[in-house]
Amino acid sequence: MTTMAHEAEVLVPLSREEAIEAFGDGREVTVFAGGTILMPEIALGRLRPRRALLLAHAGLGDIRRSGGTFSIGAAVSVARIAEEAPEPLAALARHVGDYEIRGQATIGGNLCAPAGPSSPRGDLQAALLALGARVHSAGAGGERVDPVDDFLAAGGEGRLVLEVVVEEPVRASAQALARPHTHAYTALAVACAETAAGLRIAVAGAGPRARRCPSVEQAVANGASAADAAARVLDDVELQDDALASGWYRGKMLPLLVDRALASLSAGGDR
Amino acid sequence: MKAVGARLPRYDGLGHVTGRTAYVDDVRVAGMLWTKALRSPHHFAAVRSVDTRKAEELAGVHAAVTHADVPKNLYGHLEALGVPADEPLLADGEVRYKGQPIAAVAAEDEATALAALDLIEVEYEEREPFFDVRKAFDPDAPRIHPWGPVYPHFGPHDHRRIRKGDVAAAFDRADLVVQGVYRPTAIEHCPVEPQTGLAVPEVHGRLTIYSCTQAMYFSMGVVAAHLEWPLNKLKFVGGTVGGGFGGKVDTATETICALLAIKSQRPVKWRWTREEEFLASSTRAPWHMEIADAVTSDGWIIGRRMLTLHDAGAYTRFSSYGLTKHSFHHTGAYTIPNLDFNGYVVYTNRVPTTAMRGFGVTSISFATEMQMNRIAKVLDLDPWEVRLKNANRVGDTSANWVALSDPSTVPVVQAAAKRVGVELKPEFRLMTKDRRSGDLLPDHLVEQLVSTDGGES
Amino acid sequence: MAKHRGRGISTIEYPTGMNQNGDPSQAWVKLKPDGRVDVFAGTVDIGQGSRTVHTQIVADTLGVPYDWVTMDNTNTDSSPICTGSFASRGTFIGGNAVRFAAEKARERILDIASKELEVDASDLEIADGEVVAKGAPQKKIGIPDVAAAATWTYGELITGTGAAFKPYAAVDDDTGRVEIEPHSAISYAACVADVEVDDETGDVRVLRLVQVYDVGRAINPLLVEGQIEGGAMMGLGLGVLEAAYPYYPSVEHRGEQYGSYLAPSMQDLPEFDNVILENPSVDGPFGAKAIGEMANNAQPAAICSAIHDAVGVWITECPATPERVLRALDERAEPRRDGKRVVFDEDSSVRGVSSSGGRSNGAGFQLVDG
Amino acid sequence: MIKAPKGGKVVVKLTVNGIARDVESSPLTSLLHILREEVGLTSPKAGCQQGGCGACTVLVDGEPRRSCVLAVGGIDGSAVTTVEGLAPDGLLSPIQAAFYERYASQCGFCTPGFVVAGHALLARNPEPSREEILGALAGHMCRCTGYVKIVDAVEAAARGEVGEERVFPESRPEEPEVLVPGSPA
Repeated sequence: MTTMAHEAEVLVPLSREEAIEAFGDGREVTVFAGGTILMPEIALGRLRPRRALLLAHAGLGDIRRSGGTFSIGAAVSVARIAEEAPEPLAALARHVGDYEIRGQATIGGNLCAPAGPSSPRGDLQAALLALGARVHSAGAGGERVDPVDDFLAAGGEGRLVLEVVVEEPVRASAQALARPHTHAYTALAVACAETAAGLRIAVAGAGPRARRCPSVEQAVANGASAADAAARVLDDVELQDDALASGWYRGKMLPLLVDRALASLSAGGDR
Repeated sequence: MKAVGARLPRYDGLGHVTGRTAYVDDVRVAGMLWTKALRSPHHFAAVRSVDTRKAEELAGVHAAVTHADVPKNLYGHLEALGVPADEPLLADGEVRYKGQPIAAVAAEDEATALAALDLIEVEYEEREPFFDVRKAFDPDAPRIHPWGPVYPHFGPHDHRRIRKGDVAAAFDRADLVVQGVYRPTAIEHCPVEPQTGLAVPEVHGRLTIYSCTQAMYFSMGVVAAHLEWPLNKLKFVGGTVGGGFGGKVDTATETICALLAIKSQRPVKWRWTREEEFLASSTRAPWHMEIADAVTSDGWIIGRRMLTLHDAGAYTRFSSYGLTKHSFHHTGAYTIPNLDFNGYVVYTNRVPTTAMRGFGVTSISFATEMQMNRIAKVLDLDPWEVRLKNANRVGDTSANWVALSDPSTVPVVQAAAKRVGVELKPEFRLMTKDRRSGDLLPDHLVEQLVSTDGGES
Repeated sequence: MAKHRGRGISTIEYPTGMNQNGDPSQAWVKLKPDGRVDVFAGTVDIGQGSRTVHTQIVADTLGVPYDWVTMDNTNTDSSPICTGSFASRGTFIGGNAVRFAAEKARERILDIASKELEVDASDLEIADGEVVAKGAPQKKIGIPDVAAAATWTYGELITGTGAAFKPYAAVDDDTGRVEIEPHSAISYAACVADVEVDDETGDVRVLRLVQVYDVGRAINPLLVEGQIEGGAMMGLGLGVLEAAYPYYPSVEHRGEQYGSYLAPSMQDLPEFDNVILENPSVDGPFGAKAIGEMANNAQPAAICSAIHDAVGVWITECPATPERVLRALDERAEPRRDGKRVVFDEDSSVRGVSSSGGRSNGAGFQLVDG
Repeated sequence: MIKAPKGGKVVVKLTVNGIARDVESSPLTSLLHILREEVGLTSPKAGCQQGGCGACTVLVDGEPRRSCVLAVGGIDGSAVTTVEGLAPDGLLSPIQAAFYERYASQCGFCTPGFVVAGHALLARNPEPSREEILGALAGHMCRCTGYVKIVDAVEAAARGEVGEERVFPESRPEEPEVLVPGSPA
């Protein structure tokens, strides 16, 4: 039996509660936030959802701040992240796509983005890992809060992201490898954040998924120089070839970016 | 007021900035169907069977076509110039590149057409593909084209050749031989308007074809050939195109739209997706060029040996034309009297390459100019002076013995030097493009002049 | 670890019209009863501006204001053959077709005017929409009145057809020799590229392009600049950004969207300095040659030579991606010197890659060092 | 909650170039498709339908958006402006005039997207720096012009350096044909 895009059952919840109810256990539900990743798949006939959930009007578009704590709704645009979120999240947000795409793409979509067919996706994931973000989600078993590390490891299957909570770090820095071209993607992104929990470093774009860099964090903790610590990053990631850069080139650039990020951090970090 | 020489705005500029300019995709015809094509998922495979019956039964599908529906399926862009046909409109028995069209359907909307593709049953038998032109003659290279590893129809030869002067003597005489390899790669044409065609059945059995072709009569000829129709049964409507750069010299959508329109008796549109543009549309050819130049220590290039491998992709299209053009210009903007050029059109299992801005010459401009700068470096000479010294002059002959009537190599080089504040030595600053004489007519350049100038010089 | 500046130059030539000729363009021109002009030609406007250029050529050939002329290139029923908008032939060959057609129509205008003014046609000239007797400016008639007279007095249509064509130039397959010019004209250009190379990332930024083009005659300098700038950005893409096969000859990891196929964007924009030289052709319309295609030929070599000037490595496989530059900086390959031979890039040659040295059982490539 | 049953449609309220419309559609249909195929506005182009080229850019509540990746169900109640709605009939907006006068458009296919995005840029930032212009328009693909004259045009429009082409001159009888140049129809 062949289904077609326009045969999908589409739900447009008008509140957080309706969104949770409509998502249910998430089985056979495709969630549309900004649409920048999924809409092309529909146009190409590769995605033919049975049930689609449009989050645009679900009231998940707010950033609430209390003290150093930011609660960022899943449907908040990357553009607003670039303006209002703490570093290194804001810095990496500024590298996403282009003006229009940043206005449409959402933090929830970026968090749940699968690896692209020819280039990395989810460049904000590095910043969220570095910040030790907590992900509020709904799905089978009700609402839940997971460390972003666990959420990414599980791949977000069967979960509806409601909001992402981050603490403003003491210091933070970010580095990204981007070659200017139309609709540019970030080939490689590094994020460092020093929070109450200590220093966390993460990389996006090196392999299929964003990764924490425990070896680098350990080396820094052990007082290694920025350069020596940065060199350890290659123990933490699997390097891949894609249309933007080879694994070889990523391997050359990654220690450099980590080194620069650490240097900028010790110089006070991004503001 | 004179129009010629005036900085007049575009004739169609107001249409562009108001969004009123109508491209093919903007034409509205009642009852129009949408087309999608089933493309090969393999680089190289035998196609054992194609069955479109289930697709044709899907609600909303009005027609499907395969090679069996094409009166003249095998076509060659250059048949008129004596180049035999080698490319099927729709794959017949084998697919030679990933993305090659095998069947096409016309349906009420794009989603239905896409769904119908899933219902087309094709049996493939994968074969080992071939990609590196340099290995074309290796004993273990897979045979991928019935004509062999290279295009065999340059008269009696399997390569385009240029022979001029006495190259062996030049290489003996040379103080140095500078040799290099140059490999500009394939790029996409990337016009913002994708390939789009719309075929509308008219009364009296005519077809109106709205086309984004760069060449209406050329494409009309292609469609007429496939359909085996006289030209008066076709009307091409176009002339306004959203960028081409050579890629829209291919007649990519028109014939298949025509076949589907004839079969369904409905207007049929085919608008390629950007993914099809990137993965299945023709590209600029990748080139492999090896140059050995016989040079004198004072900077004359007295002889050139060259090997060019043109990566044609899976079918010939315009490749033999492009390579011949390449050979005619393989000395660039300079006069090199002794030449031995051998160029091959090599088949690989990639998307067929086609014309693109600078066709055949973009490659040689890169190779020749890199080679010039290397020669200057190796000889420790000024790259401006090496260029001016070897520059084409009035009365010089080109690689294929055409007397150059008014070459501007000298003036453009002088103007560029002046613009960036480079002080040329007087003899180079005052040099003209005029006929050679004195120091600028050394022995090795006499013969190439004499033989076309009846001894004047 | 630093950024290095470098400069590279290149000089190119490019032919007008299909190689070996044999590519006709035809047109016809007619006057409406009020003297306004309709032009029918099949030349496709792909953005290069042929509609504008052809309109300018017809206006000046007839001697009427530009905005009296309407250009119809919309279909094959009303337009005669044009081989197409490729091979940089639109202005020269397509332009000659409309020019020849306008010249014929001009003769008919003069014939009618000569009857109306009772002045020999050879003593008449046309300017700004009026036919004027040479040396007797008071003796004149507007082209609208000429067209009206043709229509209502003489019952004639003022029209003209034009066909531009150069016969096919056969080539000797043994020597490549041709007996007649295999092109309509040749244009020339020189390019100077200034680049900045980051020896840490291998990233190349093109800072400035100074370019000189001999286009014969710039029918519309604005459109010529458009070709120079647009072509240069395509050449920049060819030089440092674009690859349909990022791991050529492998077919893996092709970009399927603008996000992963690196076409130049506004942010790649260098500083431009365009110089147009006018060295008129003998038989092009108003001395025009061509510009379209050649505009992306000069930059890749100028840029790659500038990279050598900056960091001392030859990038001979385009595009000069950061990876290629870094690898080259790692290897610092020197040419092999063998007697008087200086051999670069051996590893990428046929001999260096093919298991058979490019030859097997008799057949094979004729190598340059063989 | 708005529900569209399997294969069903909902009514989406849009104000397109100032005219209120009820669009009946699956909420998943792209705004681009609605504008081109339902509303009949063809200036937004299907250049890539991947959100990557900018040719489909329109204003949604004043902000430039890629209509090809915008599900219409998500913009219920919004005001949509295409290049047709940037200026009163017969007039050109400054950015349109600048693009025309400065030859910022060759094949013209990308032009409506550039014009709409440039218009929005000047609306939110009347005196953008060159860097701000590049930043705002970098996601728009033009393969013809090399962008030089596009940047010049945006700068000229910002400086108000645009001439009388802001009004279609009535003195030119051929002008109506210029409005639909080379229209295949």
